[in-house]
Amino acid sequence: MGVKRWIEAWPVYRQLTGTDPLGRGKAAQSARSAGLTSRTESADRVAGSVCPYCAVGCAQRVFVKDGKVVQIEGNPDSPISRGRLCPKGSASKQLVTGPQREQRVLYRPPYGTAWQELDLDTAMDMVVDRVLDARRKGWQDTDADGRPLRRTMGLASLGGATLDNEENYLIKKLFTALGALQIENQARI
Amino acid sequence: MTAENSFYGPLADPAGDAGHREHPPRMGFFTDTSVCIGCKACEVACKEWNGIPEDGIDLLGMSFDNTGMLGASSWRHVAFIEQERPLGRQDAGLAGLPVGPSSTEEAEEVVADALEVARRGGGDLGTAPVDLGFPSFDLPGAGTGTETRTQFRWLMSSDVCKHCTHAGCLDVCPTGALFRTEFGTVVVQPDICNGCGYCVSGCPYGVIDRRPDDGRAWKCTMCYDRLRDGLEPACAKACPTDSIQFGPLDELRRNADRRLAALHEAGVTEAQLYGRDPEDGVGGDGAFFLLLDDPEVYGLPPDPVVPTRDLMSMWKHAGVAASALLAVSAAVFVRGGRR
Amino acid sequence: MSRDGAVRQGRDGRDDDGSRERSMVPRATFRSYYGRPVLKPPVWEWKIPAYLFTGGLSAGAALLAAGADLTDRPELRRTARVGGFAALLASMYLLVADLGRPERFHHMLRVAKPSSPMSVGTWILVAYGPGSALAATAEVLPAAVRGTLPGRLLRLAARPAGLSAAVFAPGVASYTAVLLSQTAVPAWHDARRELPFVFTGSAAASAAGLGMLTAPVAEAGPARRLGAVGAAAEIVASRLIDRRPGLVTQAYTTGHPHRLRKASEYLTLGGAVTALTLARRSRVAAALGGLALMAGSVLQRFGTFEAGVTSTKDPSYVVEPQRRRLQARGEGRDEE
Amino acid sequence: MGSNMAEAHPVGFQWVIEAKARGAKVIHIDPRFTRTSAHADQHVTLRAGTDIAFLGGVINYILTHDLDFREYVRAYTNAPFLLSERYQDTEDLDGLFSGYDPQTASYDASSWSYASTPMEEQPGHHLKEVSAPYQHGAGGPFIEGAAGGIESDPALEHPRCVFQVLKRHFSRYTPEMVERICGVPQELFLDVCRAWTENSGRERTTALVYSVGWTQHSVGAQFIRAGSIVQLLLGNIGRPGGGIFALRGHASIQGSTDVPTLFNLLPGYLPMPDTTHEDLSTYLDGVRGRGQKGFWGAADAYMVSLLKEYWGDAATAENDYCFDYLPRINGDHGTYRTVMDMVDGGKVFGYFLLGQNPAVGSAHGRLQRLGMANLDWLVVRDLAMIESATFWKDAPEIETGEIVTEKCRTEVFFFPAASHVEKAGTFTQTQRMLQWRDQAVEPSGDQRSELWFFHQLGVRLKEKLAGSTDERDRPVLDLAWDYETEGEEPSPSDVLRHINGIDLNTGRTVDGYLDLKADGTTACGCWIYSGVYAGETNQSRRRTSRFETGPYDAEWGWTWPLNRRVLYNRASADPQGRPWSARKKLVWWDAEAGEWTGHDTPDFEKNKPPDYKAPEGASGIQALDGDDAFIMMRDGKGWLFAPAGLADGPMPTHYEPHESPMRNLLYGQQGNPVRKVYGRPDNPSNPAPPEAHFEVFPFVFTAARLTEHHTAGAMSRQLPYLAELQPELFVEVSPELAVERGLHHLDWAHVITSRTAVDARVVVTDRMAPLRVDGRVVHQVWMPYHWGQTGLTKGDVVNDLIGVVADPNVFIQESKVLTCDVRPGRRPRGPALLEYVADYRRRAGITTETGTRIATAGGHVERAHIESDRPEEQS
Repeated sequence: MGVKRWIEAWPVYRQLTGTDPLGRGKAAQSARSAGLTSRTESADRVAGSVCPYCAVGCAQRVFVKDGKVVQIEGNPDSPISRGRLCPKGSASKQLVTGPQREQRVLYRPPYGTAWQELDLDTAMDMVVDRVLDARRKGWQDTDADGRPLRRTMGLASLGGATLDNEENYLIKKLFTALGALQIENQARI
Repeated sequence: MTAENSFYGPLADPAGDAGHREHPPRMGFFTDTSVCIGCKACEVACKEWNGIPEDGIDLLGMSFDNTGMLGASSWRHVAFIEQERPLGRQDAGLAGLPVGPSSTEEAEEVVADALEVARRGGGDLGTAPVDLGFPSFDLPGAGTGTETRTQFRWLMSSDVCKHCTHAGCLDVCPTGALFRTEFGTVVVQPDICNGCGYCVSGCPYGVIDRRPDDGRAWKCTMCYDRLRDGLEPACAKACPTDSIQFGPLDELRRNADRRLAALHEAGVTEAQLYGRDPEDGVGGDGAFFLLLDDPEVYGLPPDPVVPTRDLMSMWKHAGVAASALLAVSAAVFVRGGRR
Repeated sequence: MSRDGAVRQGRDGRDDDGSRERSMVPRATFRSYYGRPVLKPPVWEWKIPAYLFTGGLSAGAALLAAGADLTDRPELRRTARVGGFAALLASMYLLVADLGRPERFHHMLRVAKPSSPMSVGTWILVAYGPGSALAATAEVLPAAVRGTLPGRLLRLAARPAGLSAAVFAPGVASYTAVLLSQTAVPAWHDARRELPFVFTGSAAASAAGLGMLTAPVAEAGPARRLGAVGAAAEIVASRLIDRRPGLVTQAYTTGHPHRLRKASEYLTLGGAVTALTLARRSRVAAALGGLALMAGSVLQRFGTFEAGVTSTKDPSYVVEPQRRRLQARGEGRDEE
Repeated sequence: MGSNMAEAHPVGFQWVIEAKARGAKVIHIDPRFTRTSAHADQHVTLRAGTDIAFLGGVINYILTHDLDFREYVRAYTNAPFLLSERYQDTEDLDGLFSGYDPQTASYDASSWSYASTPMEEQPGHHLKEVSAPYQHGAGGPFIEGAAGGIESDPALEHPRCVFQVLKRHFSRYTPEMVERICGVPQELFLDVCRAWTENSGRERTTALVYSVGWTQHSVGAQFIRAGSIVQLLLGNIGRPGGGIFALRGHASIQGSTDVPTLFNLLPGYLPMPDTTHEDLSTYLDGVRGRGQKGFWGAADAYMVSLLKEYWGDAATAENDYCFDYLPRINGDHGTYRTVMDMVDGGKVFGYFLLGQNPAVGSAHGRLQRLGMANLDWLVVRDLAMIESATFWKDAPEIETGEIVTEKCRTEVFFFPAASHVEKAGTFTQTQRMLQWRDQAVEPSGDQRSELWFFHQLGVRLKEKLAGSTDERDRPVLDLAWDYETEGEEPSPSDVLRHINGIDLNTGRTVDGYLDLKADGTTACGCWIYSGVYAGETNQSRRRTSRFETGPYDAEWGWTWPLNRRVLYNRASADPQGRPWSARKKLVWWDAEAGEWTGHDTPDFEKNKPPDYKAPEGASGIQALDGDDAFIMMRDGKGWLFAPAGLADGPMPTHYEPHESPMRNLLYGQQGNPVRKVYGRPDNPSNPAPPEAHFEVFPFVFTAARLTEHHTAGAMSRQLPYLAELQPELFVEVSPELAVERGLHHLDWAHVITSRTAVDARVVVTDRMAPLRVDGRVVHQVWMPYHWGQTGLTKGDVVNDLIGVVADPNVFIQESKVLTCDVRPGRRPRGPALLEYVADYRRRAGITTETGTRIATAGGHVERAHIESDRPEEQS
């Protein structure tokens, strides 16, 4: 039985008995090739997304399997991009899954010569303290004429233009409440 | 199901010839280089889908081409050609500018000279890193000092495996790793290939190559896995301007004929189809092109022929030689007789 | 200088100093993509031309051994059988070691493809190998085994085995020519008519050289004659290649391949002349002549191989003939 | 013009290719031949920074040949309006407009107003300092009393009417002058004029595309104004196939201005209050003006709703909806000013970099790094390690000894960020379309979204300050911060709901900004985005396939305002509401139904008939007539002449770039007389005529992107598939310049400015061509700017070559044109580099004052505007 199957799987046998005597097609196909499917078909789910590079706003489909991104490609339904992507958009999977992605909070103390790892929670608290400190040091209540300023010049921020609207909204809202003015964005660059 | 033209000549149904019954229509690429914007999305989309390794971060000086050639790790390659001639009725706006002679030839010389001393003469481009170093040569643009350039065009073209009707690589493969699929395409099966390297020399286009650290031969599969699920190949899917069109070959050929006529009408008389003709030396390409200059300008052979064309003749000569050897071997003993 | 920028400015041909010997055609006469090759140079390195030699040697030796067996020349038979099998073993090693994935060498047996000379060659070797092995084993049986039943059976089988090897040997000697010719490599493909004769001649000459080297003068007469005839065939066929019209011939007639093949020709010629003269009397001369023939064969294989590699690295060898062909066809059409 | 669309927006370029296949003619006007030019029917090589001279020539061509779309111009632009008698043109003042003050290098714009809507005189200095024009955004500045009817001459013949003023202003922009200034041969220029005008009118429209090739100039805003004037004159605004397309460079850079993280703006282009705004009503008066037309009339509803969203229940009518909680601006607080303050020390203590890499990506990278090295602390949030986080160990200044790791005090926090697939949210793309991204996977390790980070920061700050009695902490404590969360992660869709706006009586989302109230019953984070969550449905998440919708694909994403795809599309119909032509119909008046209808959402009140005349005394929306197509403008018209709102003149005027090898051939005034200069030792300028020694930096330099990389490279240089496609920094030179300077293809060269020198490989190419400018040959040099000292491919930082000088309207730096020298071989390394550049400065006689004597009209070179003159921050 086993031998029979083995013989039948032998391409030479298939050449002699099948439709492909020259052994250049059907007979030479391996079991792996015969069972091949695309990995997008076997994905667990597909998320609708948008390319993070330029501002054309090409629609992307993000294929996910076992909690990992296995493919990112254009969404043909989009009236903007019609499913197409440029080289950067096409490299999106590498962008999000590549080894260049940092995983841990890193900390460089004053005068330090190397990065240290830092716990996220601790780092957040340290930033809170520093924000309040810088805010206090740069605080201005009024100008020379006594007109209210109610602001701090001790803090600044520069955001990239790949931030979501919701994120920008919270950034501006929080900083404004803190009295921080120098909240800027790539949009001015 | 071998046909009369199994090895050479027009062959209507290569998949059927390879034993596939009730197969889908032959699928192919039509690359219309007249709308290629040289963005290289095809190269990246291909690499992302097929998980192909990076093949050298080297500046080549071939205009914006830093891939150089198709190879084991570059299954799409965008060529860039700067030329001192007009594109159809395009006006490059050089008239009246204080320009001297063109530099395109000198730039080509610099690259060509550097390639000559590379290990595989540049044939490793697309497969392995090629560092051209920092050549220093005669002053570029020196020319004879009298001419001024008045015309210019910049051609871009995405090259790919041709998936020939008669594929040299497939014919010579001794393991059956290379096979013709039900779509009429030519694919290497990585679970089979033992890296004999024969296909590399069998290809008249210089497409397939062996990956040094991996030992196996690799080339475009026309995304065989995607095709099986009814998807289009990654490069065609990504191509922003639809320069790379994918579909049933018959349909693509009709599109190409229309496009060619339209371009000729629009004054782009230099447009020509390449690999479209089923009567050519490889029986027509499954991936064919609309070019704006002669094929060799893009690094393509002008009139490729599948080596298998001469199969019978070669074996005939070998047979004569073998017979002669046998005869002579016998003869040298006959004269001496038994000792 | 043409307006379209495609035709390069003329430049001097390269001097023949070995390092920069390409571009026999000034780039002015053809167009290319930055002078980059159109084809991929073969990925094969020294192991393949070495195999071309050992394979030919083994095949020629098998023929010599069979003849010696039938004409009762035991020393020649013994050394040819053993030498031929040793060469076959070397061939096997070279072939497997040259694979990118040596552990998959057996995939060669998956298919039997008439379109693939390598597949055909594999099956020829499969047919050839056992005979060669059996015959050689019979020669080297230790005395202790010779008398046993298996030993006796083996010695009985040696002649049919040797003859079977001899039957397949011409195939082994000649298929490699098709192997090289059925490629897009211009120098190999263009020489497809001559190459089988070069290779079989070279196989005969090398095997004869082995016979001259290892067998006593008295028994080596056929080897000497075979050497002379083989050498003559090799040299004539090789010269025919050099005289082929067209650009591609330059891959053979210039540079490193040219020097290898010139040296090969001298050695082969010398070996042949020795075979017909001094080797008939002097064992030393016979040995030297034999070595010369073998060395000539080695250099012939490397020279041919290198010519092929050279012809892939320079786009002119691809573009120029094809362009000319297209032009001829175009003119033909015009006349119709 | 000013855009390399095929390379910077390849997928968008498919529509150009498609248009071309359908017969459209494509013209590319750019300093070099790019992948865009390769597909253009005509390429025009232009000297970088001379676009206004070129466009001024086009305007002059249109006006002298009467080729404007007269009916459109008369009905929809301010061409007929009469200007004040006090107005004086550049024709009269050698390149200056009336109202210029050389002391402050600013304009009092009051004389630019319409004759019937006079403005009070106002020193320009204040406006310039706060980037006031930018604050007006889409709204335009106020014109007192515009609603009351403006004195006009429908015949367009009155010498003081805008049309005639325009004609006179541009009369010296002749084809000869275009050739002399831009280096564009006259015939070529006239070809463009003919093609543009012949393809515009009733039956045809022409689209104009620009990118940062226009914005990054010291006259950038006026470049765009010039383009707008051409398009208005030819009737190409608000019509299908027409328009001006600003192709923006980043996934949500449009969103970053709509929902701004910019110092002078609040969401929806509401201005940030300044010290003159005593209370909400004075602020609103400033925004709404008095007696003005248009939708800014409802600014009270927008602002009060914003304050309600910010401070929730704490914001009441009694406390002016917490208007006092807003910090006030009183000067330039832009990013470059801030960085200089960092360098100077003692002013800025902490800095957040959120997905931004100024060490490579901002002009004058050196200044950026020196600033960062002089902070108390720095927080960097990014996907991968970037140069701005590692400057303390590998900045170029380490090699020169200017930064010493062990002596650098800045404390640096690096937080890994979540990528676009690891969080949900909206990007706003270049055509104002919001598109929602679903979350595909969870971020790993410490990677978090900005949303998480700032929400957490807010939560922790509130905890920390809880119980504080300090009045300054009230805005934080009262801040409405109760967004829905899942665990620690705030819900982005809930944030978007709040941006959309919520009816506080029902708790449901409002359907659009028309629903917003000024009485505190609605809360809305960004009024222009109102409608994105109409009907409690995330409209930005709509993905109805293009195969299933009409030509305007109205069910894919959501475009502000109110899903209108073409702004001001009322102008696609004639004054009577009929399409200008059947070919070009988009929106029209359906008299039977009594409403505007068409393929797009009409950008007009739905039921206001075309012949509607606003009643006397009306203001705001009510004051718009039926043919006031430009509904956001204070007079309802498209502006050929900007009677207010711009810092540097009511009409575009050709000024030479800050650094130029040329004297201005049109006027005595050399450069933009109002440009922002920062005369500081660490920000030297190359000299430009009439200053001496400009020949030390003889070549024009410009920089831009490559398709294969992304801005500062953090998202591309680290990726093997992109790095291998453009593996090294290079400099493109023409064969002519290569001969002149002895440069070899693929060899090394270095480019030098008064700031620094950078190495690059040479690419000699026919794509670069020298120009003949006023009889002289001018060479241009181009470099991509994506490289820095980390990543798979490394190189010098091109932005280090660039100094800081800015457009006075928007404070965007002039990084698209400067002057330089190019030399073969590599630059000196280490401290020798500093000496090498200093030597160049010596030879060029550069001091802090170089380039800061910006007023040069009338042959008088006025005083230098150097840093020490800057009015001190009052505190």
